[in-house]
Amino acid sequence: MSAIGLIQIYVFVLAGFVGYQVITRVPPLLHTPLMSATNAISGISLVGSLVAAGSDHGRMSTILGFIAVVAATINVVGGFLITDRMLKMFKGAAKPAASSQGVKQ
Amino acid sequence: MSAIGLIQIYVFVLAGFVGYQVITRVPPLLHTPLMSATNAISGISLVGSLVAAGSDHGRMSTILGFIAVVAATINVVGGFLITDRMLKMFKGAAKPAASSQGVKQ
Amino acid sequence: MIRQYLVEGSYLAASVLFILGLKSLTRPEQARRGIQQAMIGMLLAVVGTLLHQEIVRYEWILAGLALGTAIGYPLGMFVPMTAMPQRIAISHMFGALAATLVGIVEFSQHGAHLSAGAMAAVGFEVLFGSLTITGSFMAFGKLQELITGKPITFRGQNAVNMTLFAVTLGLFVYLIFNPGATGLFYLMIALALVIGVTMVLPIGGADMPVVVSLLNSYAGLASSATGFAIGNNVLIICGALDGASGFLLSILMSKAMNRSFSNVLFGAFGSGPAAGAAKKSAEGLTVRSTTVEDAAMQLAYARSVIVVPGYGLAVAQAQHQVRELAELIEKKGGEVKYAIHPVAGRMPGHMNVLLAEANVPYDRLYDMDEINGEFERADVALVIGANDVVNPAARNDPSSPIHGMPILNVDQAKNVIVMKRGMSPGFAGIENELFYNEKTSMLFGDAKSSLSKLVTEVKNV
Amino acid sequence: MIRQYLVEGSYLAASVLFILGLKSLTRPEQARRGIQQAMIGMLLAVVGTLLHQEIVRYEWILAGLALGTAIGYPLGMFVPMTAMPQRIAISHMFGALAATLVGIVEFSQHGAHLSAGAMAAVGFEVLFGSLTITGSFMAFGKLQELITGKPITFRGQNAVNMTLFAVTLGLFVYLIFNPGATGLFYLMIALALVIGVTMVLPIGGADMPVVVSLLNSYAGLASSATGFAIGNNVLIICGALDGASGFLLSILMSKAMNRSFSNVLFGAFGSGPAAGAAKKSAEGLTVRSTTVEDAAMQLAYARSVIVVPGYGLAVAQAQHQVRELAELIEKKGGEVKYAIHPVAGRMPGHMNVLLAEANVPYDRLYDMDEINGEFERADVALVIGANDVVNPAARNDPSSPIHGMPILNVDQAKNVIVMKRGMSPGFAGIENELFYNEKTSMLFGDAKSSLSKLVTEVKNV
Ligand SMILES: NC(=O)c1ccc[n+]([C@@H]2O[C@H](COP(=O)([O-])OP(=O)(O)OC[C@H]3O[C@@H](n4cnc5c(N)ncnc54)[C@H](OP(=O)(O)O)[C@@H]3O)[C@@H](O)[C@H]2O)c1
Ligand SMILES: NC(=O)c1ccc[n+]([C@@H]2O[C@H](COP(=O)([O-])OP(=O)(O)OC[C@H]3O[C@@H](n4cnc5c(N)ncnc54)[C@H](OP(=O)(O)O)[C@@H]3O)[C@@H](O)[C@H]2O)c1
Repeated sequence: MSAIGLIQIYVFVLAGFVGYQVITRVPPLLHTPLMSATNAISGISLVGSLVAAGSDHGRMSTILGFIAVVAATINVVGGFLITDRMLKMFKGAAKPAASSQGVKQ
Repeated sequence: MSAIGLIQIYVFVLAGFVGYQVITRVPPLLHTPLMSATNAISGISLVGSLVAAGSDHGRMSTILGFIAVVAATINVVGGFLITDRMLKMFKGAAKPAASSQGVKQ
Repeated sequence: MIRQYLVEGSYLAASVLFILGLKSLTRPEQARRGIQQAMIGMLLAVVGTLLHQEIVRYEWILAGLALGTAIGYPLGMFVPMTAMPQRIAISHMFGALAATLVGIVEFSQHGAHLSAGAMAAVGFEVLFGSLTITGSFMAFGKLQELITGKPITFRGQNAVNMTLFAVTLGLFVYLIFNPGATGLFYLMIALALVIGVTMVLPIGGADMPVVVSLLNSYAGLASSATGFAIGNNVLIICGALDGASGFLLSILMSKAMNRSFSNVLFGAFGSGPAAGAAKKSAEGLTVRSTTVEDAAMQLAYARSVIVVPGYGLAVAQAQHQVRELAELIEKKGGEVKYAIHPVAGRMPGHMNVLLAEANVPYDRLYDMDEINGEFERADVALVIGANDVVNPAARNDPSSPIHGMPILNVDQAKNVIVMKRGMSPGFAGIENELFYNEKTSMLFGDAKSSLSKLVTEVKNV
Repeated sequence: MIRQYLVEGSYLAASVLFILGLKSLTRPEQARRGIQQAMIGMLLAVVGTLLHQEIVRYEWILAGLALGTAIGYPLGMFVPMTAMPQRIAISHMFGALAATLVGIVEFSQHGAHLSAGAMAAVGFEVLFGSLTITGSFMAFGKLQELITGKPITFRGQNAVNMTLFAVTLGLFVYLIFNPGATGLFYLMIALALVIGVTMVLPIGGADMPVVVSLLNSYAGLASSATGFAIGNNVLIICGALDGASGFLLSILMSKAMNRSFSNVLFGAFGSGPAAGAAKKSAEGLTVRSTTVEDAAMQLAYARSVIVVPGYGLAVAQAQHQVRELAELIEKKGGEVKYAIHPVAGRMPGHMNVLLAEANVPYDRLYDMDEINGEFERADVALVIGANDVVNPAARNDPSSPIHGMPILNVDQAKNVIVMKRGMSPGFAGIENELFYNEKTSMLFGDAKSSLSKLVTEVKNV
């Protein structure tokens, strides 16, 4: 393993720490959006797929790359859209008016 | 900047995130030990100093390296000792017996 | 040179934006903006990649992006919230598919010239990728009820699985030192695909959420391995984030269900065995059923109501009716809170999204620990399609399969109204004493229609 | 090859252990074990380094380690807790010195052959390193009162500082593109050393803790730069951790003092200007002083006492007497809690270590937010050497320099006893209305002797 390979291990370990710390602090309220958000972010494999589909390494590479691009794009587009759709629904005390009004009756 | 230089930036950024998240969760109770602990850990520059003092790059390198080793070792030894000394002092409800005894009187 | 800086710069920026995006999920008010930042990060990374010098032809890329968008858009916009578990399962399949294919391309290009480290990365990538592909598809099938939700077991299953696993692992190790063995590489992929299937077969449909989360972390590890293989840090980072998320959520679910991982994965639970014990505590006890009119009276005059939603609410899609009822009660001067058990429903946060969809403000939703002390002061606990999460057997009956699982203290409320269709058990397949409690009245029927009737009645009180 | 793996493996392990060590500080029960793990990490890293292939001679290394240990041991074991601020300041000097020297060695070895990136790293390292060396030493001097604690200002100071700063920055940029200019490199170091001095000169001794924390983060950045320069990840990681810690603590202090960074760094506060306003609110008010006997009676019969320690407790070293008194009160049936203001004393956590040293269990120590609601129920608030942190002017007087700083609500207690030597103001140099409050009685004298007398008296009650 090269020097670069070694440093990549650091990147992985540190990212693992960051992930652990961030995820443990996400409240249960947002666990479903969390799942779909990590899903969308995992679509980053698009980056590898694009190179495979666009470089000139023979027909098989291109076709496999194409399928990979499709699969990854589905995750990116679908994942972000659904996460945003969900988060849009979460509202804080949007209608205190309505309920306090109720109490007054 | 080489490929390695680039990856090092990732290491720095990720470590910064980890640091931020860890430190913000240290309770005020332990802020003084935190200061001395980071101090001890900063003694890791020992690692660079040792190479400078021990490699054969001329008298000046050796002497500067030697001074660096001394300085870094002071931080490592002093820092860890004082942190441990402090943490040893922090005790939870060590004497509930004494106080509840008092209440009974 | 400049070009390389731009590419790498875009990756670094994307990594930071992704982390900040996930971090924003720790605070509901900021979550949406954070995720939008993550989207920008993704855009940056994609644009950056298109500058990559190896990319010479764009037609396949554009076709792929277009097709992916065409499929992804409806998956994002029109899938109902109730179908989220299967939606998420299938998306892990897509993620793993992309990782595996990139691994195959990498292998087919460099093949025998891969260093041991690079081969280990590629091997890891296709191994985890392949088993996640089929595993996720199976999970999807079970959740979507294309395949029976019952655990499928056969004699010698364990022996077969272990053998498969050992052979695959052997191939993996062999390939690290002999990366030229192309045939074995594809054999390894084929076996990993089979393992994905056999791994999920014996697990009951109801345990799928845990499996899906676990597969999420596998997909993450496959991504990270891709990053190692093609030397891309943003992939390593996203993979690690993904892996951590999947792993932590599956642990959380297992814990809240008071079960160990191995019990979930090998227990074939939620089906046969437990069902045998189902009727055991029901003997000699009677259920008191109530009418919509009576229940409406109770609710209309209650000062404090705690709503306990469960999986049945999602099945009935009755979230809007719940909110309507709650608003009516509040109009009459009562106070309504929602008690959310960590594993109510079929995925983490299930009840939260459901109620959010119906515009219930999230500060009315209380986690179990926050609200458990308040039941004793509540006039009515209104249990809507929840079962296991309010089963006192978890506290009282050491022989119960859910013993030790923390539950909502519904039985401490002054009155309990339970809405469900019949007496069938919930996910764990066990009888629930609560239904026989003298404080409890059962309002039988589909939650949606019962709630609609309740709304009409309460209006008239 | 194997050797390189061992070296790198030890660094990776050390990094992980360091992070886990700091993480353990989030929970007091685990803290000690975590720090011991970090020690093991350090040992691993050192042993790993000694395997490095460039190292050929060990005599200087051993001598350095021995001398460093000989100096570090007493600094770790015998420095009293009250001297912690200066102790920490001086250790930043050592850290920065090591980083700077490593940078000089790196430069002297490769000099003109350094790439722009490497030169930037080395330059950054010596720049931040040098100004931290002298800056920390100045801070140490002020805290140890070797230098006057008063801000030292002179006409044109700002112009001089800005010029120095601009020249140094210019040299840094020039060197990146012309790494062969050895003379300029050393000139840059010299200027940075001067900047360290002039930066700290105009800051009052009492503001030193903020400066020390800021220098901590500079030292961290210098370490990280060293890591970039010599290609060592563990240095990068530790530097980033250190930098984050110093930065966050200095922000925390500034916030708790309700002041901005720039106000601390350029405000020359805590001295002249404020002192002018000192006597302003004292006119026409009288102080009620009390005797040890009366105070002892009050304390002996109090059901609930809140002790508010401040900097004066550290000066008097009276922590053991406080604990003794508290135990006596508890014996008599009273309840004793300690209220810890975030910036009581002269460094973050100062009061906590002090009381821990006297064996006060940490669950008796309450943060400001936890205890502020309890003062109104307290029979006696016993203020020992605290001043600014209980000054109601922070709430009431918009013209006060500390206006807006959150304070402990001592004035809401039924009775207040204040122990201090005279009427001199605290750190902020301002008058304190609390002392003139009709509920307040002053017990003048050194805290240690007053407390000893109180202990004797309370015993006799
Ligand atoms: N949330 C997660 O992450 C997760 C993951 C894996 C497993 N689980 C498990 O899932 C379970 C969740 O508990 P739960 O209390 O929410 O649900 P549950 O125990 O599965 O019970 C759901 C109840 O809803 C009723 N129901 C179904 N459709 C209905 C309808 N249309 N109208 C009214 N009632 C209806 C059913 O009774 P009838 O058929 O008689 O109506 C059933 O008893 C736990 O055991 C948990 O361990 C959760
Ligand atoms: N903690 C931090 O991190 C930090 C950092 C920077 C600045 N600060 C600042 O430091 C201040 C801390 O406030 P504080 O209330 O703890 O202390 P303070 O406001 O500095 O007051 C200390 C008081 O203790 C008295 N004292 C001194 N020696 C004594 C002795 N031997 N026996 C009895 N009393 C004695 C002094 O009055 P006499 O001389 O009349 O006895 C003085 O009024 C705040 O203004 C804060 O902003 C804190």
